[in-house]
Amino acid sequence: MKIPTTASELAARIPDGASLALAPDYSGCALAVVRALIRRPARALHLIGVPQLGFQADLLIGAGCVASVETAAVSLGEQGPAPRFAAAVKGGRIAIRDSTCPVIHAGLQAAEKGLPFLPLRGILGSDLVRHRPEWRVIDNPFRDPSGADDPILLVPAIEPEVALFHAPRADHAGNVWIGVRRELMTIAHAARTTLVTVEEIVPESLLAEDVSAAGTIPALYVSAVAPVREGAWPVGLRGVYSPDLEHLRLYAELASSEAGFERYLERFVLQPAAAK
Amino acid sequence: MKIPTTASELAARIPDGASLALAPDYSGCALAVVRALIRRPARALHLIGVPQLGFQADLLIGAGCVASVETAAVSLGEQGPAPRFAAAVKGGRIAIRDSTCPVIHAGLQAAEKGLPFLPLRGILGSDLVRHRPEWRVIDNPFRDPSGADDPILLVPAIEPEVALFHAPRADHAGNVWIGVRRELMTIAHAARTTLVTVEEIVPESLLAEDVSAAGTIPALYVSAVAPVREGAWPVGLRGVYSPDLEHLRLYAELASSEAGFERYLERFVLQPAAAK
Amino acid sequence: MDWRKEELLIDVLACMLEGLGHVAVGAASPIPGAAALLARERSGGQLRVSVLGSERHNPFTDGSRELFDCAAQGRIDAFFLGGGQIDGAANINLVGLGGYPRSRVRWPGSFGSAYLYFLVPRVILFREEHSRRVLVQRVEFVSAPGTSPPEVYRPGGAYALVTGRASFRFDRGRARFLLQSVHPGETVASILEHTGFEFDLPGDVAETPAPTPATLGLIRGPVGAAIAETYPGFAARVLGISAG
Amino acid sequence: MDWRKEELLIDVLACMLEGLGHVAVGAASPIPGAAALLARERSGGQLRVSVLGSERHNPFTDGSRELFDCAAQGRIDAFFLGGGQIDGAANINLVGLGGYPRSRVRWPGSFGSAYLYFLVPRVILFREEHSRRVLVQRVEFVSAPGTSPPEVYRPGGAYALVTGRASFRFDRGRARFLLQSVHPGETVASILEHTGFEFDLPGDVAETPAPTPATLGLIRGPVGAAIAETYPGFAARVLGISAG
Repeated sequence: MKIPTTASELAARIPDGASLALAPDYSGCALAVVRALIRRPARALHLIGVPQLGFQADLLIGAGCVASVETAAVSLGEQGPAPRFAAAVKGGRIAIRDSTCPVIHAGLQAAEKGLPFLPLRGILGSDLVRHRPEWRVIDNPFRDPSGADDPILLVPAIEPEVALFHAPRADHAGNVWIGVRRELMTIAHAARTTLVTVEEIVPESLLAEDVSAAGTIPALYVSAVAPVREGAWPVGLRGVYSPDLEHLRLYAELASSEAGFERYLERFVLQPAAAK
Repeated sequence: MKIPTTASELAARIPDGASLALAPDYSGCALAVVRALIRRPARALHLIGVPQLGFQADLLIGAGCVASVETAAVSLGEQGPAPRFAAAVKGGRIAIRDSTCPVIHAGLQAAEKGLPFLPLRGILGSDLVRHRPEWRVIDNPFRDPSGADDPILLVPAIEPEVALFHAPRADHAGNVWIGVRRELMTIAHAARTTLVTVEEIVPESLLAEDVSAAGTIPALYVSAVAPVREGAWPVGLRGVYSPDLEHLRLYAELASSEAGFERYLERFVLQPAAAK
Repeated sequence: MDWRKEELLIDVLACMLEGLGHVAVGAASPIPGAAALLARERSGGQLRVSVLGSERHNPFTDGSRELFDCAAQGRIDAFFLGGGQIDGAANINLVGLGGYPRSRVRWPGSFGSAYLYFLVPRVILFREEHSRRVLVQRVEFVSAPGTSPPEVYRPGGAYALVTGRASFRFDRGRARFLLQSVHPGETVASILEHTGFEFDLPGDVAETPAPTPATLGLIRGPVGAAIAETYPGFAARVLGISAG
Repeated sequence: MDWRKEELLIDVLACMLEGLGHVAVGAASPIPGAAALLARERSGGQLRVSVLGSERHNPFTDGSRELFDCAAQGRIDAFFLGGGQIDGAANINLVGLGGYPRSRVRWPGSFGSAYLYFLVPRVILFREEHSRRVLVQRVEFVSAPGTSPPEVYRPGGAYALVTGRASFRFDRGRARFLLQSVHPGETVASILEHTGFEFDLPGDVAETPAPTPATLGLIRGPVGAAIAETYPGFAARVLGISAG
């Protein structure tokens, strides 16, 4: 593993057409890499929301980088619905594979365990099941054989080709501290390639003491790490800095139209010096 | 939740006949409670190894507290095989439900997810499967229908009535820090009642900062906490104190005979003042 | 004492949490969040409240799957769900309108609704807008069904529907709502006018009681201070409280 | 240069790890542990070694299930298994002798063998005692089977068997061991005498080469220092090294 590398080099490791697991705004978003993908421009990405998506997905979708989205939701949270996502669905420009949070968690855990599927309670009778023919319903093999039927959903493993996220810190060996954002550990386990930006690279090993090790993804699962200060701007990084609400409001406003979104891209993405 | 309580009060919350999830020697063993169970004496416990068992199980089995053991192994590690376990199996005094580590992890994760079962790769063809009629083999519903059969094992949920372990610290709200010993979090999620002894109760909330929260079981899953200094003696507590190898060697020597084990009990368990 | 509509709704929702052990509230839900915190105040701290958008009031340490596992373990007694559309059988639509998958109007998506609706015993549907646009005869997309056939494992389900105009209880056996009370300023006629689905009417429909001064004191005091951390905009706009 | 039997075995096992990316070693396995660390030294640090009993050399942070998940993800290239009994089809018995479940001789149990044997590509069987008591015609209890029918998902399996007397390679297609080399002091005849199962003999059986002075320097130097943390007794007794 090459440490440190740069956001651009991480972007270069995400091929067009890749399936890309991304976290919601509250978790860890590697936005410097996302902007580099847009500048390339990346094409035909398959986004996987873990379990939902926010700002970064709307940006990638609006910029035409995305072919499909598998997610429990796409939303800008307090800033309202995700305008480029809604427009792309309406225009038929992306394929949407609607899911629900626990199905995505179960699919990723199946991949983490090298399993073809996991079972899951609930969900039966939702139209999600009608539109996802790859989900199966079986009769629970463990039900009392003299009792009533007990239908249960099985969902297939979700194996992202690439997991991409931002975290507070890594060490020189490539161990990455994610604290309580444990879904990032799950995708690092489940994905073939895991690319991470961090606020800083610290000198001491994060595995040396259990206090830090408890929140650390071992380097074993990490393909490359790039230090990027404020790398989650503008959505913020839990415990480190807050979302830039003014910027996110500006985004929501501009992105409500195609032309406004183009102005946003021009000003904040395509001119990298202006990105912050 | 009553905090703090005592080891004896925790033992009183484990009824005779309960299924009791216990960790191996390297994880977190609440030995003060185990000794209190022997003094009571507890009877007909069903031990669940997470995923295997060591000193504390041999002690409970030797003392006649145990009706059955579901585990991947019982061993004293560097001190050799578990003599009272082997003698109890040979004498037909306990029922042994042999398992393998990942089946126990899967069973506990099924309980954690409120599921009747989880699938698992491997294991087929092991005699374990022959002796566990409650395990099922199905044809993978996600295999290519035009391809060959793909048998896969399903194992039922393991829902312990009680999880019992020792950890470095808790706070006054009942949050418990377990660091990287994450199997303790899984059993706290899976069990109906979770009883914990800790080295100390700290004044600040363990959830206040992500650095400590990352290794913390929330109080939501914790039924009672008792502070017990050196509560994992003699098997040790990772990062806090080492195993008392001299004592463990003495145990292995004495426990190799019924009479020697009785002498051990008399000296180190039944006289609580002598316990250390 | 003057009160705002939001304060009434916080009070109504909080009353539905009385005596429970643990309520979880999703992100971007300031009124349910405030209701949960009000119920906790009233319980003397006995009610455990997990606010998902919060760094301070969210106890989970096992990643975003923990909420769902926790619900499946039976450790969450109540949860709130909304809906772009809600129908008379308590089906909810969080996906969109005008065809699927190429929806003319696309909403964020189903989030965890299709799971939590099955596993949390007391799911309270909350939508401030009460109109024939939202409360429809039949949702266009079922993100999560209001009821299930008897063979489907479902310890949870809808308990009530609270809107800006009224409160309904849900009868799971009959798969129908029963009007429980109309908020001050509304009448049975106005509810019928603005509701797109059929529902049952009791002999006598009460008016939702206005929040008492004691309740308003809690909402504007400790509840507001706690909610300001997660929903600073809401606390400032509605309760006149700025984050500490 | 003088060498001990344990040093020869460490060398033999280490050679089987050449070119791999990640080897995991179970608790209470000092010789395989030392072999993995020797292979890491030789690889210039390219080989990742996870020693499960170790606080320092165990990188896992997701609890004791992580080893198994990691293997299922295809991230572990080699693992060591032992056996109270090992038979000629590479079946292993870690459970006991003389009936089941009420065994006359009861061993600890199967640990993770029934899983890792299926999922780790290169499983090396290691047992120092080479006798007809251990290497049997047919194990009494199959903790983990040596081979599986073609329809069973099994990316992993047995690669070799190393004992205190010899090294065998395992042919998965034929489900038989092939004698690879006899350790110094042994002959084909002595191996046949002490082995309870049939195995294949190559035309010419080599003698296991003794460890070179360079290898012994590594074992007694950096490897010994590292292994002393996890297996202090072994390091002191065999390598004359005390924990730092």
